[in-house]
Amino acid sequence: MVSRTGNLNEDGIHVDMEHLKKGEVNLGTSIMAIEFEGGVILGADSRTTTGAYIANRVTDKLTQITDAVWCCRSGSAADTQAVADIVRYHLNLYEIQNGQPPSVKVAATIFQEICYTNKDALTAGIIVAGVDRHKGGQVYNIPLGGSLHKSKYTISGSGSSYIYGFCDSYWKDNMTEQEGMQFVKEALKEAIKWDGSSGGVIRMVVLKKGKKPERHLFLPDEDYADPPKEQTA
Amino acid sequence: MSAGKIYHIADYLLLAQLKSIVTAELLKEIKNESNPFTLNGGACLAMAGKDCVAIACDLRLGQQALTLSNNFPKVFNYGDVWLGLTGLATDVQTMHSLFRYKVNLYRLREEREIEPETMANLVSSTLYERRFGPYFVSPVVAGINQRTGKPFICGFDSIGCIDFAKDFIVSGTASDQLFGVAEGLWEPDLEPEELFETVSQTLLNSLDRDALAGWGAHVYIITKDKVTKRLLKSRQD
Amino acid sequence: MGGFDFSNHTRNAALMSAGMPAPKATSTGTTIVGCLYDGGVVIAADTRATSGPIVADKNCEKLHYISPQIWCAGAGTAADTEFTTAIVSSNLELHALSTGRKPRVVTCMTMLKQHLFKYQGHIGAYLVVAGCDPTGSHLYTVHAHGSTDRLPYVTMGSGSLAAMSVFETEWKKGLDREGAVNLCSQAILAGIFNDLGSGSNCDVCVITPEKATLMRNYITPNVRVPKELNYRFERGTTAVLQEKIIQKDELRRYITVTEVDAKGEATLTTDVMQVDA
Amino acid sequence: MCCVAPDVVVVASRVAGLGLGSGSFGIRNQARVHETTTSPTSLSTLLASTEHQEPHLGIPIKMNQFPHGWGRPRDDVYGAYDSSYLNSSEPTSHTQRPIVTGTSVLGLKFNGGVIIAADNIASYGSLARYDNVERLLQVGTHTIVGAGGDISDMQHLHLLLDNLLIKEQYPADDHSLYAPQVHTYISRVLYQRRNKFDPLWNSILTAGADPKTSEPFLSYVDLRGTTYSAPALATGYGAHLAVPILRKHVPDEESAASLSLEEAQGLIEECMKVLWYRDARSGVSYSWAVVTKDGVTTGNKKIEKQSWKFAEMIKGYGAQNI
Amino acid sequence: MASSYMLPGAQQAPSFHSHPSTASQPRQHHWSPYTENGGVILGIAGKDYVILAGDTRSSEGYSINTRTARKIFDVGSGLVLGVVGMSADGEELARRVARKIDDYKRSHDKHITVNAAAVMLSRILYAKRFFPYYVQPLLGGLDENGVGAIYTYDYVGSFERESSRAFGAAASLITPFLDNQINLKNQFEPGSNGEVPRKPGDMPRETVEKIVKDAFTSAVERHIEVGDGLQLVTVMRAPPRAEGAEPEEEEDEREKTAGGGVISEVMSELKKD
Repeated sequence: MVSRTGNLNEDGIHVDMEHLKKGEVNLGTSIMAIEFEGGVILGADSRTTTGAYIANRVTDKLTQITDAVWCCRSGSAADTQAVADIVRYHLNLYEIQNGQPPSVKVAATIFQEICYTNKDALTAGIIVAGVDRHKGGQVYNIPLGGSLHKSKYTISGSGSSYIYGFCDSYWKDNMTEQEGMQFVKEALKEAIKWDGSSGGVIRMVVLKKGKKPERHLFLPDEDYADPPKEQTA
Repeated sequence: MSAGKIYHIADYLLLAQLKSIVTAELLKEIKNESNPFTLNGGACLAMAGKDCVAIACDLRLGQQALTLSNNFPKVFNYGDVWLGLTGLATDVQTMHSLFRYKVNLYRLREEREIEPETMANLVSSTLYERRFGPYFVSPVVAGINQRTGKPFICGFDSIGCIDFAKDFIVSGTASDQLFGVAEGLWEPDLEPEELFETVSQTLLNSLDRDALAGWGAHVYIITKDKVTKRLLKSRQD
Repeated sequence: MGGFDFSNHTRNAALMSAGMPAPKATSTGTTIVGCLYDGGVVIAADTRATSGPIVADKNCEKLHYISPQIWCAGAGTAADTEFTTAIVSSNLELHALSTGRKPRVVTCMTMLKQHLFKYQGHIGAYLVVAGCDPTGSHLYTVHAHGSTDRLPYVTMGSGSLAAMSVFETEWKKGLDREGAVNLCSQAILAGIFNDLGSGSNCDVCVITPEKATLMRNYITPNVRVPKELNYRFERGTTAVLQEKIIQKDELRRYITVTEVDAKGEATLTTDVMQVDA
Repeated sequence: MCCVAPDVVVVASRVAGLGLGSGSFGIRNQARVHETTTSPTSLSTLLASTEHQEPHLGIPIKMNQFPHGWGRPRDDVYGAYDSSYLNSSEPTSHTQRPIVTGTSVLGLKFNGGVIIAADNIASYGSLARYDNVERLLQVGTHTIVGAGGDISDMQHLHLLLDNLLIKEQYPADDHSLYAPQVHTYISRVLYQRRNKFDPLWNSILTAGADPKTSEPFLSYVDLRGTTYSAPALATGYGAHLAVPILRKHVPDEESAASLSLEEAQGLIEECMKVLWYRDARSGVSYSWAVVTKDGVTTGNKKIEKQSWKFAEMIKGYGAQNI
Repeated sequence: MASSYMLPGAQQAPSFHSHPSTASQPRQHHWSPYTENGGVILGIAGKDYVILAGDTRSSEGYSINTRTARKIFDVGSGLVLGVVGMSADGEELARRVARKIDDYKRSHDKHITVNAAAVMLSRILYAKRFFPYYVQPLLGGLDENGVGAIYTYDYVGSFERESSRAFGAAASLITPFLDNQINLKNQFEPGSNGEVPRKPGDMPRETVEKIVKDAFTSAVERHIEVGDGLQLVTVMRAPPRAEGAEPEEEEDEREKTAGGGVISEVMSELKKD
């Protein structure tokens, strides 16, 4: 029997994200997260599809796990929600038992543990990003098989195939918050433009050490322009 | 492609494709034959009238097209409640035993007869318990609530979804036919004798258009204080 | 939760591998919708239940009670929506009793999604969950595989596209109760008239922090026209071979009375009324 | 074709050689054998060897003598019999699948004309590959043909329509083709291609207006040749997402006859917006065309007055509030 | 029906077992030349009339294509053809039959009789034995004696003359109802103790039309592919001229159809859910 997680598209390159369980809701998705000089930025589109029908056009694919660790979800909506809920439960317990919040790496490792041990049952591609007191902002990616990869920035989901070149060309270490948001937005705009399974609004979360998470929303009818300052909060 | 023309290579390829369609169709046919819902055949019908209900069934037991028996009733009685069971004959009998057991336990525990509404929920939860390994039956419940005197009929799919109806309930291999005729003939507030004619005509005419059901029929006309059971004259083919 | 009995499973799996088709369950081809408004939430449903192309039930109830202030609209396999909501309703009641608080919509939704995720989509319940609790009015959808969405207006079922077309053209922020009820019922009507899986009447349920109001058959646009002819038969039209009349008290004798004879052998008198023996 | 045909020939001639095939079959394929043996395929060797065996049927050297394998080369000599050409579960055929595709086309009748619209996206799977594709084609003076489905098949059909138009050009006697004729032509083409198991993978709306009576015309035809008409039509996802809106406003011909052009344009704009919201293969810019008795007016438009602001109140999928 | 040829491609027609709007199967394009467009037609032959009726819904899967698709066609020479199944094949068949009937008239200078047309239709169907029209046809008209005739066919041309018949999606719902109400099947004379069957007499056309309407409203209630409108087509002899009235024009004998049938059509509404 062929494992579901091993299915490739007809092009033999991309993982066939549409090969899900029958009737399953799919986060076709373009998601990414980057490190910048003061923390991390997570970004995602907002499209959820069943086939070519958009079941939810304003989905929130950015999910809070602990105060300072968030994740971006791609793949099966049911699987990623279940995984996120389970990890959130474990990390809350961790915080209570250890008296301090888990590091980003611990969070990412719990995600990996669950994704790896259940790889035959799950269709989940997850990016974990957050800040902790030890290492500041960190970004981890857990693709379909359940491996764990740390990097300065990472992109995932069906739309990400179209922006590898863009991100590689325009990536700079230690960007400012403004530069970082611009980078994420331009990359996601490009992914949304080309990928039919990605679309809708662009959501972003900025995590900075010792600060509350900040949310940003960019709308397609305004060509994802920055909103006037007071509405950003 | 007209007759007499010599087949062209392209036609040959076309024929190969058509063959695939016909083969797939044959496979479907084979699958149909092993459908447990149509293996033994049979039909059941319940109708509500004015202060009365009717429940009726055919008497055939078959093995696909072969008729094994013309005395296989599918309506069973548990006190004030009647239960019609169509589908796989082994499951019909198993379910009948099971419900006899359950209703008897109910009677011992509660020291009263089971009401049709209660029976409906009992049947429903019994079926849903086996959601992932169902009995291949489509039950029908009919009766008069002895407390309120109101007629009650309902039907179920094989995993226990209840269909509460005010007019009629059908089940079995002739269900399409029964739906059509009952929808045409049923009228509200039929008296017991009128209800008997309507339910019998509905059943008989539907059975005649179903090769898997027929060979006689039982009809029960149930009022609050009396039950009339009749054996109908019907085609034996 | 969900104490299923799998004892027939092996038998049925064997039959299935011999080419038997899966049993056809009643499905609610269905249009269900929900919409938040300022001061509450509305859900609505059509009332057609189908079995293949046949209408099994013309006026079924697809709005399910969960708790006094939480209701649920169900699409998909009818038995699954019925029992899943019943199980969660029961557990939520117990939860409310043990915590001494009013049940929350998010709790209900979480119970549903965890139950459904556990069964990996095999329980075919597609639900719209709506209700009011101390934290406000809420509206969620739950898919059979266990994913949830949180939105101001939602549609599900085979008529969801038709219904969504109504929301996407007419929904606006800040609806009042009347506007929301109207919008939901219009969305259901779009499903009823454009989707073959949906039909008959429109049920609506309005939930406010004070109370829930179920408006069964709020709109009935599909009443059957009177028949052209009267189809009552004259008495004696049907040929009867045998007849037996039994009075009720006499009847009870016929049920599973086991008589034990002098030799101690039990004989089942009968559980079938023999008229033709 | 050239790699499939010899296979068929080999088998047919073998059957014929054993006297199991019909006369006509055998003769015809004998003739074909000569054609193919001249071609340098490896099959000619196989062909030669089997034919030489035929006079010595009693000697089981290279032919299989078991009843089920009569006339077939023995597996141990020639390897397993390649029956792939007979494969019944997956027929090899002309039948392709759509590759570069366009999504919905909408059409709506109004008083004195028809409006039709289609977006400009051509997708390659889920990739929005081209955003400048024109899927509405003007045919003659009073007809617009809008196509969804495979773009290459659409372009082929455009070629056929161009040729038809040239062939039917008789300016002297005031003869020209109008929408009903164009629709019938397209439906005949699509039905014939379906009969050849080689469909044009499209669903097509033909819209037009009669230059004399200004009677509007709107009809649908798809890859199986299925045709139908209604005052409001759509292909693809439009049939699910746009038709309910259009039907509500225009349930029948009478209500279409009392609809103004402005109202019709407004409805089409609304429908294109819903498709943009809900069809993952749709685009934000679209082409429209209006046909009245005065001829065709066309234009391009971007979807306006979108509603996305409410996205800011949606956080998480359950209990999350940040 | 003499034989039962299985419906080719039906397994690939839109199925109701899946949940259409939420299913995201792996992308596969299994091409089937066949599809099913739903609907139901029926035909009833009377002493001097024929009634063919059909609903006007055309559907595919769970979608309504149009609410105004006719299924009964006037094929000329006072004959009507009802087609149900795949509408593209049905309309093609109706066109071919009409064309052939016209050819017959032109080459023989007389109208074809309904039984000759019936044989012709059988041949048309059988000629496509290996790629059949996915259509169940009903041919109706008045025979040479002016008596109503309905010819019914299977997919590949096996045919017989019957007095009443329903075809299509809801045929199994309507057929037994017609058996009971038109042919009085299973009905006995009251008081005869089930010994004397009721004889189907000459039912007035008006009564039959009412039964037909009730058959359709019943089918609409219980079958999702039936609805929208009712097309009721009647073939009957031209109404006799009033006593003593002179014919307005000289009747051309050649224009009179073989059975003297004149076709009329009435459209009415059905439920649209």
